[in-house]
Amino acid sequence: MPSADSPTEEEVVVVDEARDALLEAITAELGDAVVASHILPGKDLWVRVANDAWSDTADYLRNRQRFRFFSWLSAIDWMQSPFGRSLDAAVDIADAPTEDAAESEYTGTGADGYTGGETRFQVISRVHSLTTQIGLNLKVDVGDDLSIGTWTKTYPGADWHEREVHEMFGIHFEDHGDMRNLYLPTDFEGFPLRKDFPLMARLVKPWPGIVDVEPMPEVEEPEAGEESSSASPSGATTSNPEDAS
Amino acid sequence: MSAVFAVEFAFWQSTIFKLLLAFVAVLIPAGGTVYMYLFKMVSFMQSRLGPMEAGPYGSMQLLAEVGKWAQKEDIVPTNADRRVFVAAPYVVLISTFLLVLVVPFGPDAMFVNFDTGIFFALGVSSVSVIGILMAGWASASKYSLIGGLRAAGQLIAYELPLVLAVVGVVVQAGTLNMQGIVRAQIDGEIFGFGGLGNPYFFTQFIGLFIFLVAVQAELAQSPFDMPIAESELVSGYMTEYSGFRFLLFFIGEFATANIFAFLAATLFLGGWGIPPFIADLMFEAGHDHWAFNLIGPAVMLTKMLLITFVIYWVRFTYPRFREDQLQTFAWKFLIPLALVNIAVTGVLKVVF
Amino acid sequence: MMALLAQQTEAVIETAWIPNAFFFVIAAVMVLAALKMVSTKNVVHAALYLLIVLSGVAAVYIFLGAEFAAATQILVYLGAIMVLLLFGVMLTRAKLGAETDLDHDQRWIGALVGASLLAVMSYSLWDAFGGDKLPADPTPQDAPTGVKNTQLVADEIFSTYLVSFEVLSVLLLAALIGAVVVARRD
Amino acid sequence: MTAVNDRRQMAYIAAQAADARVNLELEAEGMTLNIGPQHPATHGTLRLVVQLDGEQVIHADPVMGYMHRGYEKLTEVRTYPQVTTLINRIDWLGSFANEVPFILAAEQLMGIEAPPRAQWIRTILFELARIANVTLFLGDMGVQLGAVSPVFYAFRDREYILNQIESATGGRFHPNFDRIGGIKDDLPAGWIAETKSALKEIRDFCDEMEDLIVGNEIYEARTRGIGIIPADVGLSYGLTGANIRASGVDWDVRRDNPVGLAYDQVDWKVWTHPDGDSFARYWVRLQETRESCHIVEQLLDGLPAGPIMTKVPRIIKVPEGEAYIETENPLGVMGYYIVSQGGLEPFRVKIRSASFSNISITPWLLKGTYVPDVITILASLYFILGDIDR
Repeated sequence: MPSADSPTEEEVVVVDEARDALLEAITAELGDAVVASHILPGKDLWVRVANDAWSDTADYLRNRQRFRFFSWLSAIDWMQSPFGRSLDAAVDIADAPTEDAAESEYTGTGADGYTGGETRFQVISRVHSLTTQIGLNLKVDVGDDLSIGTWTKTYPGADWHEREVHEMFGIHFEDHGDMRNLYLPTDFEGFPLRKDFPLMARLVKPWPGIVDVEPMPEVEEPEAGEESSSASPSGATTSNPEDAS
Repeated sequence: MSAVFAVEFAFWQSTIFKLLLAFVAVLIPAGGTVYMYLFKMVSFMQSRLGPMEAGPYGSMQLLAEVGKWAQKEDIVPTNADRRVFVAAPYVVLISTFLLVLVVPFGPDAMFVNFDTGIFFALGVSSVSVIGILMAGWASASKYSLIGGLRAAGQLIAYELPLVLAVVGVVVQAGTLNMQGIVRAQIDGEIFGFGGLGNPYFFTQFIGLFIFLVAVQAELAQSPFDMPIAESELVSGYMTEYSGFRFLLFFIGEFATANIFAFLAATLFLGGWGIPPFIADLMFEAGHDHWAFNLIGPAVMLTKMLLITFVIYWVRFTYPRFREDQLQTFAWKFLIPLALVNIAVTGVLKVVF
Repeated sequence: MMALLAQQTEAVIETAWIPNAFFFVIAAVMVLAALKMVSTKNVVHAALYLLIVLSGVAAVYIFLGAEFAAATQILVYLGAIMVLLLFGVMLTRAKLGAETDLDHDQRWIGALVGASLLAVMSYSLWDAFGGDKLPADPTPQDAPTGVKNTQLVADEIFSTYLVSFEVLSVLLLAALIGAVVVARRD
Repeated sequence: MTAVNDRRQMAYIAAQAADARVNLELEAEGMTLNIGPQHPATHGTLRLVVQLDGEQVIHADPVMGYMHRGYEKLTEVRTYPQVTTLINRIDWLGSFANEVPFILAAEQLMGIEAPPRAQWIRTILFELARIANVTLFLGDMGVQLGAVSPVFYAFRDREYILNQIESATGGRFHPNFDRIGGIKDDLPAGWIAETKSALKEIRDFCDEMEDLIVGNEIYEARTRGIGIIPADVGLSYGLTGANIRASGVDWDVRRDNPVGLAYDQVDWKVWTHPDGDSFARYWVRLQETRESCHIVEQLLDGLPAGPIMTKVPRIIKVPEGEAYIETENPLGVMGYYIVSQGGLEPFRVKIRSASFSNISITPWLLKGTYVPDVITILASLYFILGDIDR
């Protein structure tokens, strides 16, 4: 496990001066907020920051270090899958550990990737500097309250990425303001990319497309797009009798 | 018509006869141009074969398509205003059939000889807007509504250049009568030479250009197909129509293109007439010979095919304008140009 | 109908009952459409009924041999005014189906006004043309030979009624400018 | 980008926003239009909920997920070689390009490198995938603007490239040809000459499109000044590829970070355009297609001999570690972040797909535009649904 603040211990032969300098600058600015870091010389740079400094880090990187390009933001669930190797192994669904149980069980696996981590969930993001052509992977631990600051104030493009993380991992981004589901149906239960979410979705919950499991909805669910100007309810009721005749 | 056969028909006989002929005059050219241009010419332009299976070179494809449409389920959307929805395609068709009434196909081969034939034609051409608005509103679909409104805005804007383009011809011919306009072109002279007559193509080429552009907009064809706008509004006011009703719209669209081409041929290409020196060689009476009631339709068909070729050529070549660009084009370019054209025509008419 | 007109201009008097029959059919349709227009609960339907009435008027013009007036009727009323009306009604998001607030208490006053108008007009028309018969040939008797109906209209407009014609033009122009001024935002 | 340009764009955007605001104040009542999920302009099943005032867009909200296939989850239960089959389907028009960054990331974790010949062939196929993908865009843009013919030419000429991809890999759309440590097979005999003649057709096609579309007045009127993306905004939304190069950003992963591919071996140019509007995006893609032909021709000429596979174990186990590799895919930058815990399967794969970020700018970009421009902008951003929903 690479350890904090002293990446030079890890270096074998190659010294990556640009990334070293960058890391020094970041450490100087953020101070204790930089929990750990890791350099693959000539390839990549990882920095783990403290949870409460997450939003400030983005602000600093964009506005002071010219990391103008926001690449992506996602999360990792470090828990080992309770379902064995292929996830769809013959585990009785009724016996499958519930979410809360799994969460409390997590004690760290000892294999938390570069820069380590203390919690089950880590949010990871990547920004890129066009002036130096250096990409920077940022990690942050997400505590038990599963909440973290948003990046949307700094990088508007983080909006959708954070929404995706929210629906896939259940991590809440404070001050994001619009944490609707991006991909999944609004009433979807569970967080698919968590390791304890079995890859048997169609067995556990009926697939919404199966007609004979679920009755067809009688009234369309009210959505933003449903407000119709020309098709009013009164219009529907008056034209129905004509259709029947 | 009856003069051809030297037999006097009773009123009801000639009415039925004319009714049948109106169907022929609308449907046969429509089918022909759809096959020739919409199927084959466009396929050639887009480096593909087009229909090949139904009949030799796919010539029966249109019949197959009509059969397909005719047997499709007749869908009326639940929220639609049923009666208006059903009536809309017929209103569009009525406009088409009223248009063909005043087109002269020969010295006597004409449905009605109105004094103010071209005025009548321009008047009834605007009726189709009402059908389109009805279709757009009654479909209870937002795409249809936007399409209908776009169509109305566009058709109102392009009515004006259409009329103004015709005014030049009317000034030159000195009559609103379609037959009179054809006669004026046949009897006309270019600098004292009457061998070719005087098709207004030579003097009113600006008018012809404006007329064709306005026709393109009236027909909602590319580059003015915003009301239909496949990639934006799916099919605009036609979105919710299927089966037979769609077929009616389809006929309305392509038949109207042909009839506008007939009108353009009459106004600018000498109508059913051929160059007078040829006519004089053929018959002693020239264009007054009764045989022109039979030659005339063929001549008109040829000229119509020429003009529809241009219409379809443009249709499948250009991208479409935006709505505001279309209005700008109409009001800032076409209408001033048409006004200048009228002024110049008037001055020249007085001078010569 | 068009064919009928051609027939009529050939002055075949024996078949004069045909235009009469057609006239009554058209008149009946027009009256029915007019009644439906004021009683329907849908704005667009009202506009469409009005459309039927106006096209009926155009048809009647054709029966009277005034094809220029008929074409003008179609071009102006159907092609322009009604399209604008429908355009406006649809832009303001006319609802499909019936609307309840189209009805109000003043309809009896309206009916009264309509009825009195009908009475006044019927009386004055009856008083002026009571016993007259329509001529079989619609071209006025005192017109010079070879001059058609349309030409007569044109001659009248630009000679006898020139001043009123010009006044009307100025009025329309003023209305146009007024509309532009009202519609402009800035 | 020059300062003058910057100011002009900002002024335009400010005017757009002000317009939208004015109308919002005047008419609170608007119309909500659902563009999609089944709509010709959305290349699949993207749904765009737009609030309209007349034809002006007050608010646009893309809704996706109609094609979400959960690849990030599925990769966790598949071995590394199995994953390439899946990720072929992300951007289905340029399939081969999807495999490359994943394979490169896995190779980086394993500490191996493909032999030069494999790298060159990878690059060739990568560029052919780009050509096959972008030619369709070049024609399709015409269709979105109402000119139906160009797309038929695109389909016709794309066929030449697809045939070459097929004869080399056996698959027209989903080659699944890339392997950890190299590629599956060597090129067939005579392939190089055939490919060169196919590239000629593509060059002709590009000239044709320049004639038909770029040179068309209506096309210019419809695209110039429409959907302007300032470079800074584009970057913070994560726009990549031709979309950001059309805003004047001189950044191409192929040139700036050519990991494991042979781009640094040949002479080529990165095209940019200062305007940042829809026209610029089309123009840049057109030039890039030509440049791709240029790259492939050079690569074909200088193709080195040698093995096409390096030594890899029969059963591929990737050592513990994390790697992120991105490449310049036809739609933009595509990257795979692989977390391995030493097993047969990746522990976590984050797929950074280009279209997802490219489309995330639409709510900002569409505000204040008109419905026809919505279509122009969507078409010029060029997205593929599989690349958004993954």
